[in-house]
Amino acid sequence: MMKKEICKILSRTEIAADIYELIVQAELVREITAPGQFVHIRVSNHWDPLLRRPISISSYNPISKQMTLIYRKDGKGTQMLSEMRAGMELDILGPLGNGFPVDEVSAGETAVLVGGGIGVPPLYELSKQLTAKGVKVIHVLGFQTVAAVFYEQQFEKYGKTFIATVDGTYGTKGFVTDVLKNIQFDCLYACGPVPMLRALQQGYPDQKVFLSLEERMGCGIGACFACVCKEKDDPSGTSYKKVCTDGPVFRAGEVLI
Amino acid sequence: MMKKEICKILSRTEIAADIYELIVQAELVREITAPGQFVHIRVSNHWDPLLRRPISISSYNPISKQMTLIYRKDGKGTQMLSEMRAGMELDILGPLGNGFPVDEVSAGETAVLVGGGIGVPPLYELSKQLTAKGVKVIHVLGFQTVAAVFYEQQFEKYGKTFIATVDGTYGTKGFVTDVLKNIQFDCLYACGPVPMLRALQQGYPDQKVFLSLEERMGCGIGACFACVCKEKDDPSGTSYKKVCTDGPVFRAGEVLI
Amino acid sequence: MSRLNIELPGLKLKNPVMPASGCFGFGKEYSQFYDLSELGAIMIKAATAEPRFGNPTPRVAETSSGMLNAIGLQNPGMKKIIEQELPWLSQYDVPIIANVAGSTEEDYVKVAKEISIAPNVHALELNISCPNVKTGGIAFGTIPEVAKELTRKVKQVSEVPVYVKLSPNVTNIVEMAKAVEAGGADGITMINTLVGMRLDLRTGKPILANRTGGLSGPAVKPVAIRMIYEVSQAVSLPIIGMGGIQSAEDVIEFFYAGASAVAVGTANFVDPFICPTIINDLPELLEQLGYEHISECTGRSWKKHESPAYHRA
Amino acid sequence: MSRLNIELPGLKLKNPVMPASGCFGFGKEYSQFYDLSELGAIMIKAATAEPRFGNPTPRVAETSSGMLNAIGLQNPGMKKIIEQELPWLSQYDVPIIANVAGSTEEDYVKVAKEISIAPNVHALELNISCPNVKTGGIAFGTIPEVAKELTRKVKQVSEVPVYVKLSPNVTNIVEMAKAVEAGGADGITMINTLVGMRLDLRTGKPILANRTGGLSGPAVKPVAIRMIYEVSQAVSLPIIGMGGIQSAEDVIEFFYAGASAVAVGTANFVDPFICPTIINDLPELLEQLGYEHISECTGRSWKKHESPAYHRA
Ligand SMILES: Cc1cc2nc3c(=O)[nH]c(=O)nc-3n(C[C@H](O)[C@H](O)[C@H](O)COP(=O)(O)OP(=O)(O)OC[C@H]3O[C@@H](n4cnc5c(N)ncnc54)[C@H](O)[C@@H]3O)c2cc1C
Ligand SMILES: Cc1cc2nc3c(=O)[nH]c(=O)nc-3n(C[C@H](O)[C@H](O)[C@H](O)COP(=O)(O)OP(=O)(O)OC[C@H]3O[C@@H](n4cnc5c(N)ncnc54)[C@H](O)[C@@H]3O)c2cc1C
Ligand SMILES: Cc1cc2nc3c(=O)[nH]c(=O)nc-3n(C[C@H](O)[C@H](O)[C@H](O)COP(=O)(O)O)c2cc1C
Ligand SMILES: Cc1cc2nc3c(=O)[nH]c(=O)nc-3n(C[C@H](O)[C@H](O)[C@H](O)COP(=O)(O)O)c2cc1C
Ligand code: FES
Ligand code: FES
Repeated sequence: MMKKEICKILSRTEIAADIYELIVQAELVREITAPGQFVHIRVSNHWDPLLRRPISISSYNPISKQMTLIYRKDGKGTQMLSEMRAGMELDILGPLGNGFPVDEVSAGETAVLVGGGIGVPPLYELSKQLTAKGVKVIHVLGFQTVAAVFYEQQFEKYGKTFIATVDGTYGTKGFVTDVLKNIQFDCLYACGPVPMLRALQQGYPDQKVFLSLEERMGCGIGACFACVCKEKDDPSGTSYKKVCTDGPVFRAGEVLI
Repeated sequence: MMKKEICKILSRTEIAADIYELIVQAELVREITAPGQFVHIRVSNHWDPLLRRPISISSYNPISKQMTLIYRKDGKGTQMLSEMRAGMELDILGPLGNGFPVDEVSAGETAVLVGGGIGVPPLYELSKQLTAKGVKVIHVLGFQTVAAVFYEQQFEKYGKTFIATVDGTYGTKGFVTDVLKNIQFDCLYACGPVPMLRALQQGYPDQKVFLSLEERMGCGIGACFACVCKEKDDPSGTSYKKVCTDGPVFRAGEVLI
Repeated sequence: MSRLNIELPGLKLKNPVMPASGCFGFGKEYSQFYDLSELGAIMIKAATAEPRFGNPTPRVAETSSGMLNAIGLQNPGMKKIIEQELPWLSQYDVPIIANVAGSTEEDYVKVAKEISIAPNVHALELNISCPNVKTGGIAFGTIPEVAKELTRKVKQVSEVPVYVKLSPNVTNIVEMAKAVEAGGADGITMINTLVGMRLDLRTGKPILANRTGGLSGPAVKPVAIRMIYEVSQAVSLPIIGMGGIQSAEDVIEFFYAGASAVAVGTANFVDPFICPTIINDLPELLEQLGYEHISECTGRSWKKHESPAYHRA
Repeated sequence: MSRLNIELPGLKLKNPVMPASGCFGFGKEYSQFYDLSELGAIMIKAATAEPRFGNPTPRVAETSSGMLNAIGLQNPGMKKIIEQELPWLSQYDVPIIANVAGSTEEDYVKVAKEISIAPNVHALELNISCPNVKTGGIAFGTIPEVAKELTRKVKQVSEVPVYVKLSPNVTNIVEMAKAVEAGGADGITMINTLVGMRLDLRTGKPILANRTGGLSGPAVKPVAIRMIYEVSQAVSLPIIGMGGIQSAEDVIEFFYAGASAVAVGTANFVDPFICPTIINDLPELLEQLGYEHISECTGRSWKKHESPAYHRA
């Protein structure tokens, strides 16, 4: 069950250039059912900026009722979010959407987790949960440049971690797809920019691939139809999925991207 | 010279029901030339609420570069102002306008200072300055109810202080004009709601009376013509005074109120 | 005694607060937060004769104190709405106002006829003002003669009272209101969204795939208030007001302007509890302001009237 | 090399940023903050044939991310403006655009003729769109034929190029733009304010003494962008864009929409340094976005074009 809750900020840390980690205490953490779900955050008590901001849950602990969110300071809303401090309150709606299916790989099999930029955070909890059930996990994380790299050590704890940077200032120069060429896997999970997701969908047509999509949102709960995408192979042309409630994670090929 | 300055808040205290005292450190304090001038405050870094809020300077010290503002928490802007804390920064434009003429009374003469509600604050500095030059000062301060009364002790230090409350919960029951009936004076200075100012203007046609007006403002510096009032006895009908730059203090009879 | 019950053509409302069309789907999502029977009514998402996918994404963009949307009337078509959504909603004790849209006069008439028969549909809202639909849509809302004719045709077939939703994108809103009154409308709902646009700083291109979109939210409130003020003085139809409402204070302002009920749109996205919160806040606010019933507020901005109770006291 | 210099009919601008009419008086107040020669131009307060007091107060009210004003064209009359304000302004190296208003065609013609002779007046801005003036004013801005005629008449007498300021309170802004183009306008300025209203919660009455007022500020920006986008594709006149600008980013968005220069109104009240701040921020922003000159941004939202420099690099 999703909740709208005034949550307490426990800490806020800049972990890379303009990348912030926010740890929040909230009852709604107990409602999280899978890695890859997200929350919808009201960044101010006022009505400007108006809309909530969708942010993935990066990791969570239902016992301590804490969750970690990682976001990039970019526009007006995330700017304001970056000014928040420990002790302040935050109006959060969540957990929302359907996360990554952890059941799709078994102990002993190999999963590769592919993240691009601010698509990296939700993979962290996924990696934790897969590792816990005995899946071998490999991470392939892409960033623009060395200053934007975050959580490398954290991911390393759970499995081999390859970093690619577009400008070559760290790790492999180029895209995650360049690194992926040499990796075998049973299941691929990805979150990141659309061109990356599209390349993965096309690159592995016969393998198990799960993609977390991004779309501009209004309500975040399925009411406004802002975030729809078309189903693949739909003769009527009117069938659709909502990223906020049917996604954000889809099996590759399920929807047009 | 007015300045636009990012000032430091030294303290913020609730001194009566919804009445806050804000002490601010600012270079622009050295530019203040008379009690009754005001500042124009931007209550947020964002563009909503949009307009600055005009608030009178209640007292100031050019040496320590500190000034005190007293305001009532009411609408959106003053609400946000009431949430500010010591150490925060505040964008202030000022000092603005022309204050009360202290020269209009001489040592030994009697001045009566009449304030209504949030019109009381600027009289405090006036009282200080008049007392300093040897003028005998009497205060007549009106409030809605006992919970709204503030600064009685502070005013008492400088001269006899009468309080009137509309509901009679403190001091004389009724209006400042009721108290005034029994007071003789050489000069009267007043700040408060328009009906009060109008009553004073009509009640003392032959005496020296100075009134501080309020009007909704845009720019606060004379550019937008939001705050004009008509001059009295103007045959053309087009002459005017601006409350922000020609006022807020006018000699009674100078403008139509 | 309730301070909030209101009667309008076809509608007996517990209170005058309802979610606006397109901002509440068919209620299912919000039913996870509260009992929909608390609402005065529900304006459901636009129904068209055939299912519609709507516009490509991105479909929303944010603006200062507002948002743009270009959903493009996505909906499952009237058949599915009548067979699935309305029956589901009938579990709640709340009247439904069905929003009717189309590209041609025939479309409107067809949908109006079918959907007005549904047992829990107590009124229609004729959406002649959706700015996001290319084919014809907007013309219905900007040419008085066309709006009048459409209203007349729909009235002929509708089993329930017909409210016409006005577009604010016109030079003369009063003329439009008079036209739909002449066409036989039972009420007016206003305002729909203002046509607006945002461009992406990096690409220079519109953020919305549809390029333009409809502006809603607090930013448009002063325009809505002005138009309701004008229209309520010019016609004798009741008005359901909307445009940027986010608090009980806003509701009173809409009543003062001339509304007899209100709808809340965009604010649902910001706070899913906004409708029950407002409904809950209203009685105390009315008490403070000295009104015994919210209907006393309607048109106070222009009516000559006695002082409210607390001034009299 | 400057990235910001712009040439428009009658105007050689160091940069394309100027204060909007009515939001900067005749410059004196802002000259206390910075050197007015830094500005691209100055649009001075509306001039009418005779002195005008304007509307009663209150004249301003705040709205979400916006404000309403109903100043009512208060000004000292063209004679005083020509004899006192313009000569004072001539100490600065900055072209003046004189805003011309009136209640009748004759008024406009009279003011245009006289004021266009002043040496530092490089262009006129024909204010056919002030929503706060009862007598006639708004009709000039909402009826294409009337606007065209007025433009023609003023062009006949003006010594300098004439820009016509369009009202956003119309169903079809393109039609208005085409009309003034046909009337011989040299350029368009847009948008003036949207008509809006706010009511006092306690009294139920309008906050503004004039009841309605003109909405300006960030709230109206998406409407301005949309209208400039439409008009710039339909006419071949340069557009000076305005409506809610408060940053260099906003300026670029107006250029993308189709503007060739911009004016900043309401934001001057919030931050008296806003114009020089924006002018100062623009070169770096252009650099970041990969433009060698700001003129490359004009109309990018709809023009087919090559990628900006940094994409090419
Ligand atoms: C399901 C989901 C999960 C996400 N998880 C994360 C995360 O974990 N960390 C993170 O940094 N970002 C994440 N994003 C992207 C994040 O939502 C945007 O970066 C953020 O909303 C931008 O807000 P702003 O205030 O910086 O920008 P503004 O430009 O001020 O935003 C204006 C409007 O556009 C929307 N918007 C702008 N960019 C995007 C975008 N890329 N995707 C969706 N909406 C956008 C905003 O939500 C807002 O409504 C996620 C997006 C989705 C849909
Ligand atoms: C010269 C001058 C000096 C003032 N000094 C003081 C003071 O020392 N202490 C104090 O508490 N108040 C003072 N006021 C009144 C104060 O400016 C208003 O109470 C305040 O602006 C209200 O803002 P808000 O955010 O509470 O209300 P909102 O309703 O959110 O304000 C909306 C808009 O209306 C304006 N407004 C609302 N009420 C008034 C009003 N009474 N006068 C002028 N503008 C108004 C606001 O400035 C703002 O632009 C003074 C006003 C003036 C003109
Ligand atoms: C996402 C969205 C979808 C909308 N869809 C419809 C619609 O289908 N039919 C309609 O008549 N109005 C539609 N509207 C307009 C609203 O019903 C309402 O008139 C408008 O948004 C103003 O109210 P608000 O500011 O409270 O949102 C929609 C508005 C939004 C924001
Ligand atoms: C207080 C005020 C006074 C104005 N006076 C005039 C005027 O005299 N003539 C005119 O053409 N426009 C006038 N305008 C409109 C502005 O020039 C501008 O078109 C509008 O405010 C939109 O820009 P903004 O959002 O940047 O303020 C006025 C606007 C304001 C806020
Ligand atoms: S964001 Fe509203 S339906 Fe998905
Ligand atoms: S507030 Fe702008 S002139 Fe006084």
